[in-house]
Amino acid sequence: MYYVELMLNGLLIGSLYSIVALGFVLIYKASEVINFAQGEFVMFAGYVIAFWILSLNFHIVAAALLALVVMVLVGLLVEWSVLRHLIGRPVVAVIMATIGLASFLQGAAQLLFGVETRSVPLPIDDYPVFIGDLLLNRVELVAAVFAGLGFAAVGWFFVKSRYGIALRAIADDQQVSLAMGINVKTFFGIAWAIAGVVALVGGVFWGNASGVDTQLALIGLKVFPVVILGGLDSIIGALVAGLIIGLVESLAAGFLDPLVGGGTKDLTPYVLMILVLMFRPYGLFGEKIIERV
Amino acid sequence: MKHPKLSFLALAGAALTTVVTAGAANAREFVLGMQCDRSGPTQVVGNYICDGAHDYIRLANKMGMFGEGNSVRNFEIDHGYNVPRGVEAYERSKEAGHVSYGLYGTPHTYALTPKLTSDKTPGTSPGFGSAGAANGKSYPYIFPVAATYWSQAGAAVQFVMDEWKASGQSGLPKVAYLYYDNPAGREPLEVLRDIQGRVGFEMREYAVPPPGVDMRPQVLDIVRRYKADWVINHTFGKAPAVSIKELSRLRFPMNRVIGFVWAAAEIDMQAAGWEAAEGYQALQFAGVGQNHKVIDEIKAMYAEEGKPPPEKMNVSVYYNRGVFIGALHARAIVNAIEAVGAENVTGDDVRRGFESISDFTLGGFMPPLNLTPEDHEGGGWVQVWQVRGGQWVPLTDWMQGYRDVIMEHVANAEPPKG
Amino acid sequence: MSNRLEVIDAAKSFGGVLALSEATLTAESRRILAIIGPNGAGKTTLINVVSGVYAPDAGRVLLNGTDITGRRAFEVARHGIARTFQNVALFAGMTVLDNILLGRNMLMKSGVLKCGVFWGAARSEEIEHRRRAEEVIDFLNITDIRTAPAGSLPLGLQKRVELGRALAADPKVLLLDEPMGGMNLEEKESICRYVLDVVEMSDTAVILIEHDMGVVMDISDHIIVLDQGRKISEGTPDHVRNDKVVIEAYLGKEHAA
Amino acid sequence: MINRETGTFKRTYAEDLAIYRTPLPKIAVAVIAFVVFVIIPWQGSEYWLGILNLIGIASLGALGLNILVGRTGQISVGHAAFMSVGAYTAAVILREFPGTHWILAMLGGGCAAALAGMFFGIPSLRIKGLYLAVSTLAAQLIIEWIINHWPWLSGGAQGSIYIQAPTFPWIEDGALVSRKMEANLHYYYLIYVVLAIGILFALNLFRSHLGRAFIAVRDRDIAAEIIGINIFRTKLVAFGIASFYAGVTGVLYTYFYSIANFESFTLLISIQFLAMCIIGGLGSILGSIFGAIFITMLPIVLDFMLRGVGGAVFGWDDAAASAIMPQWNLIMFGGLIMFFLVVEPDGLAKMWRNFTDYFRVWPFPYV
Repeated sequence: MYYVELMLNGLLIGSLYSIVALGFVLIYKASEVINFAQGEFVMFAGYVIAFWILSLNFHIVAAALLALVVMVLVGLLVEWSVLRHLIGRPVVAVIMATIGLASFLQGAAQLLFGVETRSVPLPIDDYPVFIGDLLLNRVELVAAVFAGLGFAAVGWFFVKSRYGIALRAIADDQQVSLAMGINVKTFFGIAWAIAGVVALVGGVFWGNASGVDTQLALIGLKVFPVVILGGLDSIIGALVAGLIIGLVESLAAGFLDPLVGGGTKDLTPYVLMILVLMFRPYGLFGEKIIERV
Repeated sequence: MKHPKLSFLALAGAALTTVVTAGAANAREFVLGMQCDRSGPTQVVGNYICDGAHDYIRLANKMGMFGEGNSVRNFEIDHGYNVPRGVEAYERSKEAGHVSYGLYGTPHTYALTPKLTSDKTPGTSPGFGSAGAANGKSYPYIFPVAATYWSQAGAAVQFVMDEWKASGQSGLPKVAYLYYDNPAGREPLEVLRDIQGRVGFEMREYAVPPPGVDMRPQVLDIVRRYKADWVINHTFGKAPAVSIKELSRLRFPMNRVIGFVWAAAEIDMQAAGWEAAEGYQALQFAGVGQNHKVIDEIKAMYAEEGKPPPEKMNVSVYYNRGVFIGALHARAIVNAIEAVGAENVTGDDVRRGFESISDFTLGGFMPPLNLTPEDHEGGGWVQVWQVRGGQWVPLTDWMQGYRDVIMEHVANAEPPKG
Repeated sequence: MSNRLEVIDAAKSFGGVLALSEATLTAESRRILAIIGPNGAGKTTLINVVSGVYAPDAGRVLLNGTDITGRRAFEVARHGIARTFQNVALFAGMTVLDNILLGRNMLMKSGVLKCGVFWGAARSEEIEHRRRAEEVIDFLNITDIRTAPAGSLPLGLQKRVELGRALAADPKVLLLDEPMGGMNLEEKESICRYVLDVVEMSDTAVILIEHDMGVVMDISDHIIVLDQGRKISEGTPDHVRNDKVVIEAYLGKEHAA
Repeated sequence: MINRETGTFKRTYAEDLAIYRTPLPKIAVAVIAFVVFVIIPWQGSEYWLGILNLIGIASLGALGLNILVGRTGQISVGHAAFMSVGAYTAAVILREFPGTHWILAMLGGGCAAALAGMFFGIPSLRIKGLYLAVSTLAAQLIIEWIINHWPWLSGGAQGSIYIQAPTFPWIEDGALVSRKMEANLHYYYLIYVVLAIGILFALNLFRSHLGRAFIAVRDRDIAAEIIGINIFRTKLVAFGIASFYAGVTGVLYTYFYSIANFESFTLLISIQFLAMCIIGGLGSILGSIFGAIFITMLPIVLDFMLRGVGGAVFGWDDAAASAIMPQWNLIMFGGLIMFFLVVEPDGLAKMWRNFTDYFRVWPFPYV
């Protein structure tokens, strides 16, 4: 029973990893940028919504809408001011730019909102739900629903909407898309804006779970094994891998920790990731890059 | 090593020369070097502690504590919890002529221990660094000055045992030790295991790997499988808030949780929610809250300057620790001045100044601190405070626990070679 | 010593699409073997199978009797098979000289330590191989551009440099994948001369893929015609020129009549 | 004339293989060596020597990483972990075999790190690009975890091992004695001699066949394989060399701090080294040094400037400056990195080259 509980809770946490990973994958899909500042995005979103709720006493819905606007603007601003200029540059340069961005956002968040830790209050009862003897968390159930909605919305966007199809075309071949009259830069902006919105979902729930301060950005470290395991350019990969990692982490803490006498929860996802990569170099769902001579 | 100094950068040279500003004749500005983390992973702690130290030093200067015309400059440099930068910060304040040094962070304390020793400058590491440094013979220039992790472990177990007895339950409690899986988190393990072996209670260890933003599996195990009676919580950073939140969600009674000194601040409760934390207990090595003479004096100083008291004062756990650190350095410097005269004070004199601090309480703000050449910890006193109605209230008097066991470990602490 | 490369019944398919089947050929020293065929006929696939880029699904590749089927590409190269690429694969940032030296890289044996110390063994090895590289540079008449970055050169020169890189390896078999693509007549003629010189002056067997029929007919000793992965004709230039099947493949049925 | 190559006057291949083929750089190197090894130690204060020591150690580490990232094109986010492998190996050697000479311990640390690096380079057989980059992140976490949980290796719960200060021969009263390194000056010579050897080694490597193979693998790996380069072996060699540099870097940190402590080699430090390579200039030796200087000096210079400006303009005292500076520091640090990448993607080394090229082609504006 304990292990079933462990696994269920692992899956719930995993869905929260997925939603952070989603923003990461979106940006990569559109512009092949590895965003090392994804964690900082989540942190910044947490600060913003906490600011509206705590400092200005807005209702949670109003606060979320306002935060949404802010995060879209932040996403657009980042793309416009920095990433746009790095199109076609070596991968490492882009990685480094996002590391710089991470530092910038850390400093800016502190300067704008203060160093204090705050919590995002949610109108959800803290008391867990019991299904039989199984214990589940209300907040996380709600979060999982939001994560699912997020994935569904993004999935719909990519498959059905005009903009999504254009984004996919860009991901396929930037040159051809340019020739087809698609304004690539606009769409990079859109991708960053969506990533900002997705970060908000992560910011609300992670900010509620562990409080908002600059340390919230560390959630970004959790994202790497998820996106690599799932495949950098796969939305469904982010979802599945997030759940897998949540599960594996939970089981590692339950089984392995007592055996080795140390915390293995953060390590096992990475080990699993490397093992999978040795057999599937582009992750579980990632698109294989075919090289020609 | 007396080379004529030629600065490579005009900028740096200019900045360095401003460091050594002479006041009136014979008046001396003592440099108190401090490093701080205000931009790295422990910034939520550093920003409060370091401000507290600044305010106390300012107060001491204003009160003329260091004698006619003399003053102390608190030369603080942020290192962002990055060791090379911490070493640079130390070198810079050494260049500025510091006589005493405030360390920040366990790895920095390790990296700078040999340097402090060879430079004969006393450095304080309250609540972090090596517990073995309580042994003044092995670590002559390192002053933990507050209860080390070993002393905290002893006191925490003592508190658990006392409460268990008071609750009238039979047998011995099942204890869960929830710890941050880094050297600082593991340091109390040897002492805890030793005490557990001697007392005979049941204990399980739960490691939380950094950064500890999620610890559901561990907490589930503690509450639902192991069914612990007591939790000893030795976590840092985000982990204390997360642990409190998780434990309270599973309805673990908060008055069966005791936190170490870095899982004990208002900001952690704020992040977890004060209601969730109701009943939570934690160890403190300095006074909490604002009902202290010294805090009133700092407020008065601000009022005199026509400013409101600093907001950071509200996170009193950390702010007050900063005041505590500042006060100890000031005290040691005053002792050194009394011993050899202001113009002669060196780092070594300040070390002796630290070692001659006795029965220092700052008006009940601190445990009765007695530092000696042998004991650089000052007794390892802590006080248990509890969250009640959205604030910290004291639960016990200043206390120690299993002092004999801990002193055995301290005596066996290996001196740093080198 | 004469060299001999044999491909026996090689086959390769990609995701169910047959790119090559039952390909058999023999290349020998002092002879130029040309492979022709329309686009998508499987010429480059054949070369890729020989040089180890793809492992064949079936069949064997023998070099002087040694089975090298399915070996990794760098091992095949070390056995003495060098090639050029349809789309030039020079290292654009490196100088012409360094590119040509890279052809001899696999012959250099100094380990990390020797390379790092350089003086002594690594240096004399470098000088020895440098001498051969300079010979190739002289042979190809590119002395004046030897310190230019390869990427800055016009396509014709790049193709020549790539030929130089392959020659620098002193190969037993030289695979040329459209060495004259995109060149004008004059450039084509000069490349032809170099290829003929190579065949004449060394033991190298040459396999040539080329679209320019005139060139192929003029310089090759033996021609193989591929279409849709199969060999449809083989023989001397005269034989192939008049083969109905070939004309059909190239121009369609009505012209064959 | 002394800095220009007009035509080819070399008579032997050996002459053409020289590192510096015109007189001016030779003179410049001699001058730099004189400044580094005579003038600076003679004139420098303890503080500046301390800073230079940190820069020197960082330069060596960045140089090693640049061989891997810049030259061979394999992104590594785990460089600092290999430093800790070197650091602990040396410390354990000195602890278990107390008579061992510190130079041997240093080489041992380098070799152990090289082995570890090659082990974690094995995934490069199949994994490429960004996927590999994240795999090296795994190396960082795995190595940290192992050190953290292996008390014999890490020296107990504290995860740190104090070491004896290295010694050097010294003449005192006419007799040869062995002295402990104490002052920054002593470490200065140690660090900069090692750095000089490291630079020379890298320069030699770059003009050998291995150096060419690195670039070939970076630029076109498939073509490189077809012309006979064993890509996997080349990558492993690059991982090994880079990690050897990292290991020695870790040992130098250990000697300089007198303690091996893995918390000095976190992911943050790995990222900082990556930043040094990218900001300095990928694949460039000079760039590695520029990057190390930039990353080490930036917080210090910002600190000086903000303190100065804040004091002059806003009347900040130490307390006020301390409270506000770190945030500006973060912002400016991140901002400058982004600015540099947008303005000069090839790094500081390229800026320097633009500057020197101006004189090389003088009196013409361009070649």
